Amino acid sequence: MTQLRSTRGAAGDYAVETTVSGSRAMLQAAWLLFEYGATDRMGVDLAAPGNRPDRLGGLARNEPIGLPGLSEPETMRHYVRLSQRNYAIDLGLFPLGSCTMKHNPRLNERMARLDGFADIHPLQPQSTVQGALELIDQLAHWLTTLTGMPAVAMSPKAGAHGELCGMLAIRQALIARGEDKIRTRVLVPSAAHGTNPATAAACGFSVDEVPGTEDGRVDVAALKAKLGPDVAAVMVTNPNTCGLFERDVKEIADAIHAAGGYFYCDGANYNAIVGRVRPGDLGVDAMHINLHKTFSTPHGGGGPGAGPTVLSEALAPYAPTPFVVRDGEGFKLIEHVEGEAGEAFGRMVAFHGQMGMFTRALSYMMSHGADGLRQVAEDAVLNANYVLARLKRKFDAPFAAAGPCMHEALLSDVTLKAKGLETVDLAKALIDEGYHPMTVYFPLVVHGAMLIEPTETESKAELDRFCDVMLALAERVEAGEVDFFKTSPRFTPVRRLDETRAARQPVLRWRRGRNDDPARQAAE
Amino acid sequence: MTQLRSTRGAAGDYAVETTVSGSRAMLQAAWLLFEYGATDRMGVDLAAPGNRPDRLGGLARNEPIGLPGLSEPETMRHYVRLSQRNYAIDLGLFPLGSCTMKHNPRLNERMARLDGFADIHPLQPQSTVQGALELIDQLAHWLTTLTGMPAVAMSPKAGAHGELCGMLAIRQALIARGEDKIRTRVLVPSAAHGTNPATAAACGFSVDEVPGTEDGRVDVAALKAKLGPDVAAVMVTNPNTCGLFERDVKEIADAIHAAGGYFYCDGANYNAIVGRVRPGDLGVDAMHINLHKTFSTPHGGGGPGAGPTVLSEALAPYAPTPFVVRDGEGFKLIEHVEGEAGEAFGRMVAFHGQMGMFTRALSYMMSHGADGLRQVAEDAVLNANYVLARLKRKFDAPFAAAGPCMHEALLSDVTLKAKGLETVDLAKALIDEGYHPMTVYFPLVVHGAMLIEPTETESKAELDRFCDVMLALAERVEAGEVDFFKTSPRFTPVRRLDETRAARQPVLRWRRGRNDDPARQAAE
Amino acid sequence: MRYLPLTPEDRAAMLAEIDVRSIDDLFVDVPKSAQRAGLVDLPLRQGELEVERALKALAAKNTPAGSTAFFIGAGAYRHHVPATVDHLIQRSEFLTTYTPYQPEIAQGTLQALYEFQTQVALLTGMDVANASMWDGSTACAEAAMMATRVTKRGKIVASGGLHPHYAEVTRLICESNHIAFAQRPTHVDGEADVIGEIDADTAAVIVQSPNFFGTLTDVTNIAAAAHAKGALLIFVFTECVSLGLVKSPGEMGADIAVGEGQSIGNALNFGGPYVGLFATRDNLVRQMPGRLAGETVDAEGKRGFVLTLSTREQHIRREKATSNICTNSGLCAMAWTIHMTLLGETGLRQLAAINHQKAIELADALSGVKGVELLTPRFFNEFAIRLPNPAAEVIEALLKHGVMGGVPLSRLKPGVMDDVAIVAATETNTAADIQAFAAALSKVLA
Amino acid sequence: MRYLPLTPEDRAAMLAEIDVRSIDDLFVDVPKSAQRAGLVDLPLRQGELEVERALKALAAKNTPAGSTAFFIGAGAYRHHVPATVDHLIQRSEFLTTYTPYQPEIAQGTLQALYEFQTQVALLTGMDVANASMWDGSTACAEAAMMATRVTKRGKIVASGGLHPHYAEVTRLICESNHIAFAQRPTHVDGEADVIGEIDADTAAVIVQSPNFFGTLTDVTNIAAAAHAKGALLIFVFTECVSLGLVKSPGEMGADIAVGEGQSIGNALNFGGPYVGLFATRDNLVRQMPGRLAGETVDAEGKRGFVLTLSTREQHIRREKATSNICTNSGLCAMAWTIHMTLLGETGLRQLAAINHQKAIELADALSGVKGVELLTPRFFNEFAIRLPNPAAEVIEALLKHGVMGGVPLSRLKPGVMDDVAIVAATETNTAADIQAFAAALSKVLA
Ligand SMILES: Cc1ncc(COP(=O)(O)O)c(C=O)c1O
Ligand SMILES: Cc1ncc(COP(=O)(O)O)c(C=O)c1O
Repeated sequence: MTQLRSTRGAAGDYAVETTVSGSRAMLQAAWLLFEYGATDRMGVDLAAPGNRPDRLGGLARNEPIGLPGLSEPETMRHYVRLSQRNYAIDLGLFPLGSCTMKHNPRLNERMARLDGFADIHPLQPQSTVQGALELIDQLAHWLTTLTGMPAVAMSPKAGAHGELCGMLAIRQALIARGEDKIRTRVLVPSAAHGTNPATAAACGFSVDEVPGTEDGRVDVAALKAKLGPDVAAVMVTNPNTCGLFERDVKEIADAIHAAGGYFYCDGANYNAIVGRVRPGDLGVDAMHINLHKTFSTPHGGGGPGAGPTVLSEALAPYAPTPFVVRDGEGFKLIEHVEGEAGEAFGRMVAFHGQMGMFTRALSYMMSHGADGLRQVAEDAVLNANYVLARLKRKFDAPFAAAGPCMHEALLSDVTLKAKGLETVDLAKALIDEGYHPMTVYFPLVVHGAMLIEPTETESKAELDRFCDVMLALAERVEAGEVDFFKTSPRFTPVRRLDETRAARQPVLRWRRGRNDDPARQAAE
Repeated sequence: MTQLRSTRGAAGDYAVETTVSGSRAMLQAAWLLFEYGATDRMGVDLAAPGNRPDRLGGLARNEPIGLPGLSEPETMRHYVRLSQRNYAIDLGLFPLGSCTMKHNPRLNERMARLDGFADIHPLQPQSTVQGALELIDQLAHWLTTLTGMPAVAMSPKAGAHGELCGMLAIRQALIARGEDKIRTRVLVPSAAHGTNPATAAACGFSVDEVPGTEDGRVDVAALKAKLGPDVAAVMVTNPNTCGLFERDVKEIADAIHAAGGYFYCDGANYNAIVGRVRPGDLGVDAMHINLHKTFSTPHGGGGPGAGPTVLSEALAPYAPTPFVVRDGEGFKLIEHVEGEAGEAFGRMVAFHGQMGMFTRALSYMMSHGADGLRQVAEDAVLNANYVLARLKRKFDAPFAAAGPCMHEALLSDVTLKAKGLETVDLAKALIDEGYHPMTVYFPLVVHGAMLIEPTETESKAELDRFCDVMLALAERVEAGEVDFFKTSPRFTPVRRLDETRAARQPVLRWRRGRNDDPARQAAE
Repeated sequence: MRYLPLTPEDRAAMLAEIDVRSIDDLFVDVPKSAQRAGLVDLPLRQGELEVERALKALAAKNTPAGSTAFFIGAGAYRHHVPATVDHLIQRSEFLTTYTPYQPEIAQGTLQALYEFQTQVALLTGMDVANASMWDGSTACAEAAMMATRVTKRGKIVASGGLHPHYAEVTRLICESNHIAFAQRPTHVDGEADVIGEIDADTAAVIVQSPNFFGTLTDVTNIAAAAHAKGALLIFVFTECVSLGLVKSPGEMGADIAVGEGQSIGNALNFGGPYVGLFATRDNLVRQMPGRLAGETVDAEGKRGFVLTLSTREQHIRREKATSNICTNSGLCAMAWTIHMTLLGETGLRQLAAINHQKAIELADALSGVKGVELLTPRFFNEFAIRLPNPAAEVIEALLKHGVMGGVPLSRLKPGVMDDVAIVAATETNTAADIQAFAAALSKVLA
Repeated sequence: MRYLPLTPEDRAAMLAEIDVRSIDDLFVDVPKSAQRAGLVDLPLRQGELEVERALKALAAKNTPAGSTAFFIGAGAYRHHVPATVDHLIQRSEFLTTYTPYQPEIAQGTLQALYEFQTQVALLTGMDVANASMWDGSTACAEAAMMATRVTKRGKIVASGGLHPHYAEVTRLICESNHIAFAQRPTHVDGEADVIGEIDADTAAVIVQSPNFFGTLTDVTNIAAAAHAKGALLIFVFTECVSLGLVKSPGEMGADIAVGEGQSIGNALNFGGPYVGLFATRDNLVRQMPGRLAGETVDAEGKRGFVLTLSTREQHIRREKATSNICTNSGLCAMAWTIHMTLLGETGLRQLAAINHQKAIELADALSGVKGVELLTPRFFNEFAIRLPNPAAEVIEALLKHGVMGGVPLSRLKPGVMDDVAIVAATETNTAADIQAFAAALSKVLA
């Protein structure tokens, strides 16, 4: 029954009325599929199967599976309701630093769904997919031209997979030089994204951390000191994860090359320089490009992405299979290490990579053109610097004196700590203001880091509103409104979630009876 | 600046915190386009026009237009934000009686967007649109077979346009009989939908209202008493707007025919009987079919729909142009009154009707088939009776004793009035519970009518939740919680809106300076 | 069946609750003789895969405009609609909602309509616009009826350049209401021709610009002549993109401006659904047909929008309503307003300029073909040409060259100027398309 | 440019606020020599219309599977995906959001992932599944690496029926990590062959069912043999629809079940993006790669979902992480879970039955062609055939008859069994397709 209650003890004293239905106007109750679906319900109509005797050789499934189904209308509602519990770029600013949440044009979605791209099988005869191969070739041309690199491996499935591609190419080059057993150490700055050390380790290298300087850059002296005959490569992100351009990038490149190693550049932040600066001019040997960052393919709640990896002359011969080559008037896909791909380090993935993302990315690139892409970089950098200029008045911006930032602005939690607050508290208050928080607690080198990447697809008006909110919240921090922050967010479908409990007592799937809705259990 | 305030005086005492941004977590602030768009901004890139001297003959526009534009990302956000301020079938139950808000399958959307249907011009040579003509012919076949009527006019754009089609066919038949100057009166029951009298009037007939009986049906005796040589037609809705089947439909048909008039049946509620009862067996001369009701084409926030109109032998010759005929192996579109369409009453619309809706409707019909469509009617009726059975315990159901209802259940405001409440108050409380209200104050023959049409695409569980909510609200009515109801809704993006003010001081468009956001004005 | 959630057990339980034995008991009020025991004679249900296969086969029997060099207009125009538009109108919250009768949970539709109304008013240079009509032709007929209500007069005069379908539709409605409908003879450039027909019983003159032959007309003098006799001027357009480049009806003195909005935001769709635009002056608003969104405030003083002035409408005023329209073209209007927002004034002007330039390019190319005469003196993106052979035959012959080269006038007005074709160009036509058309025409006429 | 909201005035005002003179001042940290004054040598920006035209022209150079009689599988399968699926994954709130790092405004994604994980666990008969991997092949490689962590052993044994690409990918990762990778010789029906290779250093055996040749294998004994030696059993599948009809890996004793999820919810897309499924037993969860959604409560005690156990992941554990994966296949997983919800158990079983029946029909039809030998003894919807001529030539010749008749084994394993083709059937194949294939094959082999 309906009841007036004030349950928000922990969350401040906000009188709240519950509803009978559990919904609140347009915010619909969302049960788990398993709580109302049934194994004999479905949202499809299928033709009757034939009835020839089976050829399963006695392997027919006898036990129930337990998969619930819903009718089509119920399925639609289930997911539409869920969707409304998500924030999205299409709703508002999503300034996740390093993640590059920019506008995702729907033209790209339309193009990727053309039958000629979506309804072709990766193993169709090559004569029937010449347009697809041409598209891959065109995209490769854009990527190599923009980066000034001679080659690109197209098959990596994401940024981290691109890192793997680069590092495996390096390993293969070392094998060719007979140095793979010797050169086993990879230098990774302390500010690096987690995928860098993880990738180096994932292909068998040991990781050696390089400290940063006071001004948020790689400590070149320390890096040089670590160089030696056992070093395979350095992995440097540029622009780096503090949002700064590594001024000494060429010096780093020269040093690692002189020491016989290779320069892997993490290109996750390439969007800051696209069209203006070519990594090929900076001594880079390998760099992945997150098509889902710089080139606007949608993040989809976590993926898919694509991580084509550009390679220097030194590494190009070792590019993995498959790859596309021109073949007279047409195109050919080389799929095996033997023959034309003789030195390739192997295959990273089944089939040929993220075609669906290629189409979207090329559509985006063609839309922007050489001029538009340069503007992308400039506007991204301008937007970040504008936010930094406005926010550094009230927040600690540890590297603001170290030169302009690139596409993202970095703040620390100094002003918050002083009042007994943490970065997470500010983040949750931002949520109530209608903003997705910035990236928090990354990079690790800055305490309580807040990394703000507005991207070029935000208007000045939107940035001003965001800054106004940030500054207003800063005033509340100054005023010491600890309770306000600690009880945020309050306008969300759920309040602050207990992440510790989730990790301590992991419940990773639904099981009948074992984990019904606690609120429901209480009510019963 | 941020402020804690309690503004909800009129709405009860709910402490509310405002935000700096005007957004509240995922509920984003939504300004008017005109408040932030600019005439020199745009979300398109267009090629440079040529520069030949114009041929406008001095008619070039000199004055500014004043149309604001937005970039593509801003446009996306503008409308995504607006969309989240709408309730929809895809979110929850939408039991608008008479409106038939059923599930809208996305297959239909996909089919309507096939290039072969969406990218064809109505005036292409007929040899290039044979598939479209065939589709129209197929749809016509389904409609005539289902209704048991010999002919169907496909071009009407909506239900009301179909009514116009039927009434114009009747007029034409009267002209052919030389009686058009004599037969000028049309009988319309008092419970009829507004479009019925409006349509009769819109084609020059006078309207004579027929009273209803105590049990929610047409008063056949009264109707008969009104028949006479000046009567052109009766317009009877069946199932009627009280959700009941007109038991005496054949008697009515016989009577009007005997009196020399025609029987127009409003088929808006055809979904209750599709596949089970054929209007052709009931003596109907003309009946429109709302494809956007019975056959699931989406309502789109008000339209578009389509109103194909089936016609009896008596009226078929007068069907309007254009129409499709078989022509050897192919199909031919007859577009002119002369020749093969000799007796046609004329043309109702440019081109050939709502092709986009035809594709969707046929897709729906083929999906259901003869068996599925009959089940549609049965489940729709079952769902409505179930709701009626549960709700009549706590609400006044004026015609519950008059036999089963068909696809919709009708309640009155008797129990509300007794406590100083009105139908609108219950409706607004339902909104807070996550439901779209039923149709209210229609039909006019029931005081404070609440017409509930669940449709067949609702599950029993959903109906039970809805009934639980209705019954719980009924308890609050009984408890006399007037303030609770009068201050509903409270969980919506805006609170109860002042409709009287809107009509008294109409502001029908934005004008700079003249009607900025009152809240903003106050704030400044 | 995938759209029906009830299970057999549900149905049994529900029948029990209702206290009947079978579903048949719920249909007892249907006369026995009309109860059908079996299924109607139509195919049984099919899965998505099968339905999609069948409908794709039908679609494949049509020739999409985009697969040819395409130059047909005559009331419906092939423009590029940005992907954003179709994406947005497919959002559940716009697609699967109803007329915004419960404004607290329909602010999305209502605000969008309010913005739409404002955009239409701005574009036409009028004071106020409604929330859409079925299409341009029915909007035209509604305008005529509105004029008779406003003036209480009994005659409508239409120009010979009015789109033939619009004229037929308007004539039908007028004559059914005992309103005289006088149309001037077909004329490529004769909108002003209506002036002579205006008399003391004339409620309105209907003129079109660009007219059916693509001819642009300054209607200022026609409006003055109408006003002088107490009649209204109804201005019709079928190509709303033209208003980005040419003088607005409001500027030229129109009292009601109506037209087809399909060009913005909406695909060709073989003729529908389209969206009728309807705008007028402030003082006439209470005689206007159709829905209107208006601004108001909520219980807390916050701005909000509602449907308003509904006492004009059928559901309140019944037989005295200004129109019988109920379901309109909501989602097409939504597409229109989204596309217009993407364009903005600058974009619209540029789009219009491209269209005009393409048409000039086409006119020049076709005029260069031996035997072809350009008839339209001033045009936007469409014009009439005179051919040495019957136009229908020429158009048919062009098909074989992959060219859809316009519409023969005879298709819409049989028996009049058989040798005339109406030809349109838009931003979707490439220079190659235009060359292909001219080359094919040369061959066909050779 | 349509995606860039800043105006020249905005830019000027912003530069002023930042207190620099020009945009170049913001790039001062870039070495002079690497600063490019001009534009790179690529085309300039284009409108939607132009981009769409160019990309459609490219698409038109491909032959869509659906335009032929189509029988290619071998790791990617052409199934019908309900329109609802694609509609839902295009919703802004799913499409344009990020990894759910802020759970209070990402409950949509999180709940859907939690449901996805549960569905994958149910389907595979395992305890727990992660929130997706890049695809089946990388999931396979990750499983191998996980097994080495769990067992602290240095060798992986793979069957000869493992998809050749999966084997290549897994071998590469293993060998880069100094893990021995021993694959048994190619064999149509030899999964059990791995047993002899298991030794005290074997971390896991990798078996596939249906394997690359479509052969179904009861792996119960293989699992027992592995477990007896302290090794894990990794079960691989490339056609997840098969699990609707055949025994689950969990039932047969698998420790890790990995595979490709593309068949459910996802189009062919020329190979990607797809979705890797990864499931294991409860006790191994802390060695599992990839994201995990888990249940918890909010500050008011209400149920909610979060990403959890992230100490396994690269952003916390860095070089000690269980995997380097970050961006995964979120939206493909969403498509998978939506499609699976539409199917439910009954629908999945029926879909699987249809697939199996179509494959039997195809096998019978092809076996009837002179010179064709069916090699696969037990199959789901795919099998191998031996042809009298090199398979690549036959497949090429079939093309001319409008038939895409499978994949020659030589394309994936050059030099081995040149005369073998892998052929698949799904619910999308009609009886007519099957007849067309058989007829064309007869002609080609005649
Ligand atoms: C700096 C950096 N490097 C690498 C990655 C990994 O890219 P992906 O998520 O595409 O694997 C990211 C992604 O967030 C990143 O921000
Ligand atoms: C009973 C009835 N008749 C006629 C109509 C008019 O149909 P339309 O809105 O399609 O014009 C309606 C629509 O609500 C209706 O309910």
